[in-house]
Amino acid sequence: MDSVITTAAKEINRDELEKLKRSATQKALFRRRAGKFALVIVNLAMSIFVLLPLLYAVSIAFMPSSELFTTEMNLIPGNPTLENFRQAMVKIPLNRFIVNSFFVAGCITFGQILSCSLAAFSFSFLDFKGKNLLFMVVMATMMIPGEATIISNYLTVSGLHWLDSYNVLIIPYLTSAMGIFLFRQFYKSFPISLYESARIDGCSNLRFIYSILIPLTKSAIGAMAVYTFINAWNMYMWPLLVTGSDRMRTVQIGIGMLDSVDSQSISMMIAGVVMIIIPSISVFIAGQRQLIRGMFSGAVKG
Amino acid sequence: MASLSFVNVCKTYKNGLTVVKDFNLDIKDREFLILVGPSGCGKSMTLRMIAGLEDITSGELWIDGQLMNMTSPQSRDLSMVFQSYALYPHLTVYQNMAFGLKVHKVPKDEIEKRVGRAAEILHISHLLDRKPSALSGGQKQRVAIGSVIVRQPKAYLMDEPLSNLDAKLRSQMRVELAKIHRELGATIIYVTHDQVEAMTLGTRIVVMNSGVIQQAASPNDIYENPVNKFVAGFIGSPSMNFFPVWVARRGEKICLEFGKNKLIANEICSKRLVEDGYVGRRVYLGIRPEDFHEEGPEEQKILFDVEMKEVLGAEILFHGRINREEICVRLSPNVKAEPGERLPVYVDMDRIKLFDMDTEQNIIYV
Amino acid sequence: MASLSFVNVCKTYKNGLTVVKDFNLDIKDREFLILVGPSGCGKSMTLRMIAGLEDITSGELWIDGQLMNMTSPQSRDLSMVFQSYALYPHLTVYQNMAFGLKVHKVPKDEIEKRVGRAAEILHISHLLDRKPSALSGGQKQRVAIGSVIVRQPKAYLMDEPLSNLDAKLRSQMRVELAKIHRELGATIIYVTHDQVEAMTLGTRIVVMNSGVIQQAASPNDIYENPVNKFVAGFIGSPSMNFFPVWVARRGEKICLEFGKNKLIANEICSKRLVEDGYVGRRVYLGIRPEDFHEEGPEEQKILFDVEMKEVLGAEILFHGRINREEICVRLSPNVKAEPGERLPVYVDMDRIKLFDMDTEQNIIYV
Amino acid sequence: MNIKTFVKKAGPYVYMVPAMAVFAVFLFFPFFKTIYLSLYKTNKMGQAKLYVGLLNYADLLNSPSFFNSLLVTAIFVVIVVSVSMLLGLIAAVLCSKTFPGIRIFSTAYALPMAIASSSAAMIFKIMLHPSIGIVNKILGFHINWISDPKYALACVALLTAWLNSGINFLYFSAGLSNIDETIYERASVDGANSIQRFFFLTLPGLSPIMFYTLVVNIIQAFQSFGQVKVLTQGGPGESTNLIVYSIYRDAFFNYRFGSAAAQSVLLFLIIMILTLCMFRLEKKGVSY
Amino acid sequence: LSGCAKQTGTETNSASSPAAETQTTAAQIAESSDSPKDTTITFWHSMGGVNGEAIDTLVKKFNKENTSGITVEAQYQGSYDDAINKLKSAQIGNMGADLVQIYDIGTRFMIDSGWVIPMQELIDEDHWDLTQVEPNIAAYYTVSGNLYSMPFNSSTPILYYNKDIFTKAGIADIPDSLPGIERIGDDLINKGGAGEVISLGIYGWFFEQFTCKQQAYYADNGNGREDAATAVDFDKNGAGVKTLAAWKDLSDKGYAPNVGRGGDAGLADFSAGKAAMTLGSTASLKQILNDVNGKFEVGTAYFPKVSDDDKGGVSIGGGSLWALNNEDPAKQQAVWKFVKFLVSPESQAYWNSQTGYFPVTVAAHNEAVFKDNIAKYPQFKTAIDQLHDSTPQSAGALLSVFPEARQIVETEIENMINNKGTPEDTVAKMAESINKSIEDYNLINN
Ligand SMILES: Nc1ncnc2c1ncn2[C@@H]1O[C@H](COP(=O)(O)OP(=O)(O)OP(=O)(O)O)[C@@H](O)[C@H]1O
Ligand SMILES: Nc1ncnc2c1ncn2[C@@H]1O[C@H](COP(=O)(O)OP(=O)(O)OP(=O)(O)O)[C@@H](O)[C@H]1O
Ligand SMILES: [Mg+2]
Ligand SMILES: [Mg+2]
Repeated sequence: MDSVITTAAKEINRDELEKLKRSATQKALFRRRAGKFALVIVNLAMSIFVLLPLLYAVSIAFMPSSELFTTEMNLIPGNPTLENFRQAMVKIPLNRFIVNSFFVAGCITFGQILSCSLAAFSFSFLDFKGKNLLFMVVMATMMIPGEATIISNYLTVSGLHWLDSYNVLIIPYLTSAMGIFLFRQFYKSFPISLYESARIDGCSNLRFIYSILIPLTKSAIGAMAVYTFINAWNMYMWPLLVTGSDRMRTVQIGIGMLDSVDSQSISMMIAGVVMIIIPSISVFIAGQRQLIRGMFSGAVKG
Repeated sequence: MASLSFVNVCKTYKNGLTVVKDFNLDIKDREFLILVGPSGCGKSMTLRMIAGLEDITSGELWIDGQLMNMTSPQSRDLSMVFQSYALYPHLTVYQNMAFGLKVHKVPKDEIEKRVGRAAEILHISHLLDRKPSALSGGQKQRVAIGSVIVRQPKAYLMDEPLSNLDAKLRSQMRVELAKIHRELGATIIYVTHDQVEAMTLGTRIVVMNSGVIQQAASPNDIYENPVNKFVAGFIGSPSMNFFPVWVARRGEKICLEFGKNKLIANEICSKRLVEDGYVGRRVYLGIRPEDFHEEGPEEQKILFDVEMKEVLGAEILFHGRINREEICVRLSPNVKAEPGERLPVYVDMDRIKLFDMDTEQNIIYV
Repeated sequence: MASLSFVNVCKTYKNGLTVVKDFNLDIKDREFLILVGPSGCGKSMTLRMIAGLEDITSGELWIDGQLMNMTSPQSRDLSMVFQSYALYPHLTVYQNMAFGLKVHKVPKDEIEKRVGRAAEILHISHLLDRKPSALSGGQKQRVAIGSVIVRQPKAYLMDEPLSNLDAKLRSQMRVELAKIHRELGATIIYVTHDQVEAMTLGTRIVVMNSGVIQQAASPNDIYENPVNKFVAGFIGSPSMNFFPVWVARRGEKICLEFGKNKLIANEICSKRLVEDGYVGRRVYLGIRPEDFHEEGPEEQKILFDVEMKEVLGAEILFHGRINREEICVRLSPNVKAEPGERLPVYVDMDRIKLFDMDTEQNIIYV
Repeated sequence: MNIKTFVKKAGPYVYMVPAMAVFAVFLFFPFFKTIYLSLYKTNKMGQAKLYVGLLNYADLLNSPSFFNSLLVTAIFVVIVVSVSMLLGLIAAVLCSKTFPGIRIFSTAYALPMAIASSSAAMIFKIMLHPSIGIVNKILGFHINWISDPKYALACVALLTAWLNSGINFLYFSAGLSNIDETIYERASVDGANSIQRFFFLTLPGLSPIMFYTLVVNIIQAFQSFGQVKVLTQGGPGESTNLIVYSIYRDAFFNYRFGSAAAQSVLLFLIIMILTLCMFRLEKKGVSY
Repeated sequence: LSGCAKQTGTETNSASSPAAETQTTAAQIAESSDSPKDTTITFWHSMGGVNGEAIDTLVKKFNKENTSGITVEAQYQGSYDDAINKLKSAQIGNMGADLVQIYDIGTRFMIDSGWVIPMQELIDEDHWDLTQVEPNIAAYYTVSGNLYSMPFNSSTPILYYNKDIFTKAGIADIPDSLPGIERIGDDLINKGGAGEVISLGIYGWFFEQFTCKQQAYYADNGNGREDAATAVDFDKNGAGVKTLAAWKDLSDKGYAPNVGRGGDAGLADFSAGKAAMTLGSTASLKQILNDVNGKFEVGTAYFPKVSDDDKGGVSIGGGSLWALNNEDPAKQQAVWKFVKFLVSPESQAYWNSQTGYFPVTVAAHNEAVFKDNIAKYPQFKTAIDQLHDSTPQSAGALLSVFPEARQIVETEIENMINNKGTPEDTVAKMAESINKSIEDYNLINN
């Protein structure tokens, strides 16, 4: 059973072989580590590049405004202060706004995921007449400029006596063409045999959606949920138009309230911006788990 | 359990490709029907049509006396092992197997019992907590089988369910499937490429080619009485040897002549050949490898040139040629011939088959 | 082409599961090595380690005299048929097969030629423009084979490449693979569950069980001289029958006794049994189904109760019991016994195997 | 038609009902109203007053300012889409393999999306300020980024690209997670190096989502507005007067709802045609 | 008079023989004393930040102190632009406010809208003494002798300068005209070490103020005050060209580089100590001081003239309070009470001290709060003086399309500064665009 190699290996002495082996392994390990390290470095550079505006905003938020207005380098606040945050908190009922925003954005996110996944399911797994036409119609809704519909929508909701309520903030956004489109694209690469298998197992379409499709397209849903949530969180025009009282207002209007026409305190506004980013970041971090690799590996053969 | 009936079923793809043609078949309750045929002939497609995964282009599919063409898969109450397994990647083995039961609202302890039993049968009890991605190919396949046999549907559809199992496990599974069939009185429609499975498991075998049913009959019938050259060549491994031969009358006897070899047909054959007017024409002679013997009467002897020898333990396969026709002969291990030798073998004339040159139909099919 | 060498290779999963244990094997250049073993024993894992897809936990893998543990898959110049096919879903059959060549910058017309040839061999020329999703299971598998055989790598790794093909195609493919092996002088490492493939294709068979090599030897050797009970039972289909028997001295003869049956051991056996001190102890007696005959001397006769009969065309398998031990006997179709009968059969005593009760090692292994 | 067939036929539509209902009330209905308005001159309250037929359209098509808007928008869209998709793709690929700190980095890449466009514009306004802005300070330039017609559009576009890169990163990451690992394995055994794997497998594997991202990015870029409002108000001159901003101005400042409606309709048509073209391309270019 | 004014006239007429009037008032008072907790009025404003806080305090105070059971709900409605847009939609959709704060340039729109009760009516009804209000401020909102809305937050632009730079450059006289600025430009840069002479944001308001300073009309029909304007006037009376020529001169010489659009665009350079001067609203004073934070001494001066011999003053900007006609007399009374409260000397003094807007009532000057504030921010004195030196004749223009006009002016000035045309061309283009808008507007809305 001796092969060339082992005989050769036996000829050189075992120690030498060990050494050889160790050095080869080490070299390879080193190469691997270096690769990882390089990856981290590249990532670090890239993320700093991407984050620069944000980091700078955070830094401004901690600056007394006199430090901002200078022609000298001012990357990092010389005398960091929490005053801006305190001011912002005092000026607007931020807590209430955050609660409102959370509720509204949460409902919208949930509703969109639901309605979009249903519609996209129909578009990608079922066959029916006029599918393409209907899909084009859905796509078309994406292209309608929001500015063109806002006034009519205002009239509609005021006709329904929904003004200044959660309804009006939530219901018009319960679906989105973008979501339908996104899910449809994801379902395209979904192994169809899983659908078939579930159907034969006696699974209804709805059940398939919630027990197979949704768990398996977590990453898409994660992306979509984060996006929807943050979009809802960032709505400005519509809530401004349809709500009147602080009871219903959302955080972006809060930011607007920090902005005063004639005496802008930029650092305070930025402090406000930074403060309301924090909840959205937390949502993102919570949703990030979903972005795992290799969902379908090993599911089917071929 | 259920009976099924196909009436003129066709399946055509959008691009005009017809995959299943004019399929007519009655499957009785409790039948264990085996579908065989060359790769790509439409076996899986047929199962998928039964399951409702593919629309039937034309024709009717009846299950238990009800027209099913338009019924959705989940209302058909069937259960299917996919050729590609189709496990749910996010569920554990246990959950995968329990899924169909859960959907049917089977009580929890019942689920546990059934899954436990199935896992035992399939030797996968130790894997119940794993995700499919941490399984070997054969293990995945067993999970796929498991999630089907836990259920008691109207009919089981199985698409090459044992293809990735080792011989030993496979024969155990064969036994288990036979048991399930017997005990549950289940209707099973089963696609396989394995001759042994086809011959031992089925109450009936359907041989397909290019979407067309060639023959549907009991295993023994199919083997002994293939309806045409295709079936004869397809069933049996190694497959039947075919030679074009002249049918000649030599005195009282009817002879089958090819090259220098002359075989004298037996009575039944002779009668048929004469009656059907084949004398003086060419037909295909089919001889299975095992119908050659080391000894026998001179008039059944043919000589062939051994080119290759495969020792299979219990027997030896000799590959070689007779007048340029390739031939495979199965003999007992006692025969000591080597490649290059010319070996005399004796044909069991009672077991030869003859096929029409043009229609390829079996001439002495009874 | 290449030679490979495993030195104490182990593969342990994060969860502590050891899948391959202390694997030592030299694979010579141009060898056609067959890996067999029960489902889940680590065959695919071994291939994946060779390919570089799995890290080797400990031990060394040498290819052509170079330590490969840390080399990335793409620098190993191998080529692999995956058990799960792993076709590129977005490429056509042609592009799938051409992929490996394209990344190796083979000129276009050369690619065309090679793919064309491979497609012809595999009978998939008419499918070249399809996407994998429009193929049947066997067609997919053939594409997977095709994309491997178009290349000329250091070694071919094939993981159950023929499992989804029909018998006829499979035997054609066997021939083609043998040809490729011969013509290209290729090193092939081949996982299969098919006994015929294992016996006919390989220059050497490696039998694995639970990640451990049981025996590595030529097909004939493995069949005739299994190193232990596991190998004996695993190779051969239907598998070997085992009975625990008493080794007793009856006068000059050494007898193997079980129940009322007494078999007289032949000379070699007797000598070994006596020498190794087995007399008066229990051993396992192993008899392959084909080593029973319908006729023979009285002292080789045993009686068994037929419970089931499988007609396989060229032979009949009888399943039954001898003293509660299950037994399978393969006899010629002439035997006309029916389930329920008690049938006398005669054991070919020169071909029996004996295994130690504790170690399960073959006692008369030479 | 019996019940079964009916259920089978109707089923697919049922799944659309929730989505379609919302669309009908809050998008189609108002949009038809917009089309109606575009045929009128409107009073200061935005009510149709004087039927003018296609005059609003004719006016637009004769107005250099409108064509300027189109041109500016086109340039803007090209910059935004290409830069933001590239950023997102690079980030997603960088984060496709696990390594220490991946969570932190992927959070970082997605973060820009957490900021509302107007807030982001505020931040950029400070950063790009010629004398107190950090950009000039770091680079040592004295460029008047947002008041110089040479740079203003690029600045707004890059800001938008930055904002959008976050969600693109998420989309691409999600897309990557949907590619079956085994085909990478096979490719690596076939000898493909990581660059080849990227081009031969990753890109095609991403193509459905890439297509989605492209379409959505283009549509969104066409509709971005908050940043212009805060950062440049369409200036300097009209160099950043994107169509949507122009619509906003006409509708909400200039008491010309009719014209705004006509612009909306035209914008809709432009995007529609573009999207149709892209869907044509999808048939060819997108795998699966 | 405009049709709209007539319309409001008729509206009041229907209920205004004096007897009937007193009756209604009596009835209202009776009503409110019967059920004093009844009235809730909604007040929409656009005051964010510090200003919003001050409004909230005032509202809270009013709600606590008033005895007639009035509750005011103050609601922030976004920026001025947002608020007026919202008002438009709300009026169509019938969800209204009772009192809204609207910016100066929305005045014509509000008068024409027909939604409002002129403040004058409420004043007359209550026999309130209008002279309490600073006349130069009231003048802006007075059309044909009627005060349409109650001024509330008013400001004027002033010149801010960096005393340190001026001292260093040895300049004692603060320039009072654009040419004056030009003359000292080199000194400020070379001796004073200024990075730029004046950071001059491109802001339509400044353009209007320069026109005022020249005692020229911005629009025809008496600056849009006798009747709705039909065209701009600054092109014909030469004021526009003069302004822009001077502006361009500054810019060409590099004294006034382009710092961007909007009222606050110039402030950053100044606060950073780079620019020696800037133009800004009086209301920015506090923030500027805050931002400068003692880095240098901030001085204030009158808004510069365009040429040395101009005699005009400045007009005011900011916002005023409009009472909306919701056909509910009780609410009207409540609104009026609230408005009265807001312009009371006490409130105004507080307002001024918190925000830097002018106290609109003269009497506020006597409040201790006001005096303290002036003492703390002596720079504010300049603003008050400038306002007093101005005349009601400089009240400024009313234009229905003012928001658009400002945009056009800014865009064209920007173009000019970026060397895309002479002042003459620029003015011509401005006039053309604005006239077209006016024409369109008048066509549809009258
Ligand atoms: N990710 C994993 N974690 C833990 N165990 C694993 C994982 N992947 C595979 N295994 C186990 O490793 C063992 C060997 O797997 P391998 O795929 O090599 O089997 P195999 O011999 O190819 O079997 P088959 O014939 O069924 O394909 C199996 O028992 C399997 O359950
Ligand atoms: N989407 C498709 N479009 C066109 N032809 C298709 C499509 N899907 C399958 N086919 C063809 O239909 C035929 C029947 O496929 P089917 O899967 O039924 O074969 P099969 O008998 O199961 O073969 P195998 O034994 O290889 O699994 C095949 O020739 C296949 O190429
Ligand atoms: Mg198939
Ligand atoms: Mg395997």
